[in-house]
Amino acid sequence: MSLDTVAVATANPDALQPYEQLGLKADEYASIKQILGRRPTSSELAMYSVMWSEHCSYKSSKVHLKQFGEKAPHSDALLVGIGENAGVVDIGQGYAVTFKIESHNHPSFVEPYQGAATGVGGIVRDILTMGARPIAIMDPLRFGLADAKDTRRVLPGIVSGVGGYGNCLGVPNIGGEVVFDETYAGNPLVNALCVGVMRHEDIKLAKAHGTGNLVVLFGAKTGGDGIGGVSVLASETFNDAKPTKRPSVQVGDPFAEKVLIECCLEIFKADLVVGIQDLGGAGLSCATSELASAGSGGMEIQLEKVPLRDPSLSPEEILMSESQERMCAIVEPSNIKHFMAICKKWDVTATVIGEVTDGTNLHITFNGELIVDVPPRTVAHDGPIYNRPIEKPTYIAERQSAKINVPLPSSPAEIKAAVLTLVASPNIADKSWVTSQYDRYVQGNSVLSQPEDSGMVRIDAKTNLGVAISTDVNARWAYLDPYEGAKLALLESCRNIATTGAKPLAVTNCLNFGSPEDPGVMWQFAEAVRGLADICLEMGLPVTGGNVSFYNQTGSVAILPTPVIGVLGVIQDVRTRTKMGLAKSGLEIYLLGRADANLSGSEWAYLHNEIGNFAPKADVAMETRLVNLLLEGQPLFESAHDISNGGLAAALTEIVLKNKIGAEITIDDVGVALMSETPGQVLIAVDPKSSHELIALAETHKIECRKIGISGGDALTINGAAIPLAELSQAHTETFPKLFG
Amino acid sequence: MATIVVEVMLKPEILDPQGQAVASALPRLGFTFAQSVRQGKRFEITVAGDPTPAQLAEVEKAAETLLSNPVIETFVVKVEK
Amino acid sequence: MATIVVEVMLKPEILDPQGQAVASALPRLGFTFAQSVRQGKRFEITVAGDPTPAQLAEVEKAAETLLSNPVIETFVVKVEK
Amino acid sequence: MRIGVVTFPGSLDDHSALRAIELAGGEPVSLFHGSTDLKEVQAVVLPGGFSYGDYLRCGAISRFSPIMESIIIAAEHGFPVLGICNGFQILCESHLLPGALTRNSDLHFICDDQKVAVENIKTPWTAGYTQGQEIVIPIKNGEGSFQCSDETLAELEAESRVVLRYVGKNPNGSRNSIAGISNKQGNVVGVMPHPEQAIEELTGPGDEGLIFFSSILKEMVGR
Ligand SMILES: Nc1ncnc2c1ncn2[C@@H]1O[C@H](COP(=O)(O)OP(=O)(O)O)[C@@H](O)[C@H]1O
Ligand SMILES: [Mg+2]
Repeated sequence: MSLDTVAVATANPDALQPYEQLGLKADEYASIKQILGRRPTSSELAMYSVMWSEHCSYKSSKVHLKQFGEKAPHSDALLVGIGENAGVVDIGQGYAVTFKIESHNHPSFVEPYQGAATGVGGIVRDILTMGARPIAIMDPLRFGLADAKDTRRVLPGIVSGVGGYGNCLGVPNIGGEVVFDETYAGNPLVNALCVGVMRHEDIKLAKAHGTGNLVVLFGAKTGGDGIGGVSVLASETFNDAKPTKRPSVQVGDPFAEKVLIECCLEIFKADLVVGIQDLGGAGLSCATSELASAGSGGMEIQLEKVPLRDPSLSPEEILMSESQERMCAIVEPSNIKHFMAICKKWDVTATVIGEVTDGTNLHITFNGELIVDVPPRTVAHDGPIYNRPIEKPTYIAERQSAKINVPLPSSPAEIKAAVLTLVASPNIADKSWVTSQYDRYVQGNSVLSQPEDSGMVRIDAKTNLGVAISTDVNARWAYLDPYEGAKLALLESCRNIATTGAKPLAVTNCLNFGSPEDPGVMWQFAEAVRGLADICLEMGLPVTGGNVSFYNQTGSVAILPTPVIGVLGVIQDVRTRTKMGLAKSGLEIYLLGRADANLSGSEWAYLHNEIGNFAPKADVAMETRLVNLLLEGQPLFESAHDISNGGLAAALTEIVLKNKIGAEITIDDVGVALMSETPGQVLIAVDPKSSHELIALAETHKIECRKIGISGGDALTINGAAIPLAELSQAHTETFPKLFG
Repeated sequence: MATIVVEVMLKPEILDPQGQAVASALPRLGFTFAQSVRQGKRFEITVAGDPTPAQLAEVEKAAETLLSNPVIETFVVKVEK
Repeated sequence: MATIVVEVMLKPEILDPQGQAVASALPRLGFTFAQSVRQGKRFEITVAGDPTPAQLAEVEKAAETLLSNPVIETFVVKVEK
Repeated sequence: MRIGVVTFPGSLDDHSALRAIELAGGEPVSLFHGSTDLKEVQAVVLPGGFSYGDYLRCGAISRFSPIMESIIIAAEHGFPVLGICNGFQILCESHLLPGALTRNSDLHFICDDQKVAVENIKTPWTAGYTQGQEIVIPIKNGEGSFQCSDETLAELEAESRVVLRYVGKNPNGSRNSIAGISNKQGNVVGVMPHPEQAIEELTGPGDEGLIFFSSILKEMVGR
């Protein structure tokens, strides 16, 4: 078999190459030629094509994402910012926390179980790569309509994939979202967030420094996973047209990842790596070019040393393989023996595949022949940048002139019927059919998990320092107004964090959108990014990293713009956290904030086939005061619960059902109060003795605060409409088992 | 009464962590015969009387839609006794 | 190179929720052929050359100690060319 | 009082078990599957997790690890062993306990706060409970359905070797709602629910699981 070496490429400058099949545009191909001063070898072409893809190069989003840097608020907490595998923040006491959210949307549609599983595996490796022990997972999910046939295939598969991988890994799942909307049919969203913790001094970076240092590939063997497109090279370049069989789906091996985690942590503890990078999208191409370009540039790789699961792989395919559960480390020669011994202890395959050189280029040889000779920066960072056309879609004006007409309950009979309908709807219904498939207890530090407002884990069992995380977005608001929608998502996340008693510290995000080639979608994207950057600056929160997922659309119909925002908060003493469930009878229930009559984007409107006209406007000043009130008032609260999806009606249902303690509620303008989802509302329960303190505090912070009821009894009674808890519970809990078995 | 057997295996190119776990456990227990191990599923379906061609066609269809995941698996249908 | 197959099934008296789930899913999909379904495992072990009687005895031993749990399962060893 | 916790490749709840021993006042000792050395511990816990990925059958591969050779011999001579979840599965695979743990009847992994009754307080691991005491501790497993032959079941019941039994709805199809059993002598106990995840109010459904660990410490003082 003839290799397309650098020498061959130089000798045959005009050989035809299938760059279009690999997704490269003619001008992109031309600029590769210009960079190299010759045509690329097929291996080089493979590397550039995948590293310059939307997924790896962020070519459509980069011009927008740079606002996160330009508008970045000053933050003393930020230890590692955007650009590394995950951002790192200082949470005090010498601890650093790293967290990030990523998407695995399309693979999860093709094969729900494995797609979701490998999505979890990928984000966990990103966190591990920073030197951290993964301590929590969250999984914001979006699906097509709950009763659609394909949702019955996709949802159970995705849920058991998230659980199957995470449970086996021993990382607790402490939160997430399950949302249904018809636009996600064919485009389910699987976003996965992971949090990790380490000591400051243990932070690791993806850098290849030090001439003579060794490049070690360790973890699973390399198979033909995820190289579908690249197989074309094998058949085009070599004339034996028979394409080999390559897997269409990547299969995760959580056990391999679990031992890889333990192995890495032991290696980190012994301080044996100079730099480290996980192998994710674009596999070795990405890892070697990123490591080299972040270092001094020179690296030499002997590709034939890569341990293979499938011996028929061509060099191009080895470079591209996205086999899971692999890592690449830079190790000083004096440490290699120790490194290998730890790998052996954990039965992890490890192989020296090359070394760092004092050159400027990444050289890859295959059985002694030079097949790649590139400046690594040109592969990893100098990809094309597009300023794609942007145009405000016409639906915006249409929506804004739409009249919406949603009936609101007012009589006791109407109230009861409306509440029971709402809380049984798939978006509001109890999600324990999903969450009971996830281990929330493992590691023994889960202080809060679903269905609380945020997940919370203890970091230090002696000092009780902890972190809280919440992910949110109301994509219907983002649809009506992506700028406000992104802002509101961040504010909701912050409110969730503060409701449980933690102080918001840093932000990650996963921007799920349709095709960037659609100017309307690009407008949604640009607006959402602008909104997020603005709100982060206003709230003084740094964006530490994130992920962009484009092309979530079927034909010309894009998903609702879905900028999932994750906020991380810190709590000095997790024992003081506030839970959502009413803790006992006789507590006074207060409502902070006030609902207005705008039902746009609410679940109640959605149930009446309305989406509305204008999203609410983000009120940063008010939300900041509210967060401060929540943090200051925490010692007073017996329980607290943020009001979001499903409004007060859903929030009341959740707080009474948690501990099966009812409540008697009286509220004016009851229909709006129950069903509107106006941001900035929180339910608080306090002991009657503390009520004047709460009222005084609310006055200080200029937050409206009304007593709306008292806890107790075995019904939720709203303005005389008594709903027995048993009936409420049945409506709330039977939806998922009925739908999904 | 007869038994129709459906054997479902992962496609050869698909990673099989279960088979791998067995393959690496065997030598630890002193068994050296295996070059590789793949693990799959076996369904034994009891049907009344001798299976008719129409029934077998149905089983094929069930194997393709329910018993196996055609994205990652292959299957074989056999009649026993 | 030959393939030795080990088929492992739950003993008939042991509850088989997976087989049951298949049995009750089939009629929902319009398949009416099954009286009952049991689900088991199938191991395909690749060995170098034709398996010797000694090798087969080894496989029997591995099947008994590792590949199956005699408390709840039975197994059969077969050679496939 | 030195109590060991074995880490197999894929063990997950080993750190929680070590912490439970410490909270109960014992000296936790970490043991590694690859060595036969029991490091002079006086009792041992096989923790929860997915050892070897649970790929073949839960516990089937771990059962053959070097540390299990030592534990099997010791257990036959009265050495106290507690297997939790995956540890219970390993004990069944090792034939230190009868029966087997199979797929949950609804085929799902289940993580839930589970009420169980302590029905045998003669074991060194449960001596601190009162007979019939109902406690809430987490279950979290995919294969927790206890199955055995009719004879074994009759024997377990007749000899009062059912240590824990699910209260209320049987979560997984276990025979007679069995959640935990002991061997004849009572020194080897296997339970599917996780007492080590219920050792403090803050992070568990309660702290009623801690008594497993305080029990063994108290029992060992007597020896
Ligand atoms: N929406 C976003 N917001 C902030 N940072 C982002 C966003 N999307 C991507 N990034 C950052 O850009 C960098 C892209 O690097 P890359 O290694 O390609 O990420 P990934 O590991 O997701 O493939 C990462 O640091 C990532 O956190
Ligand atoms: Mg990465």
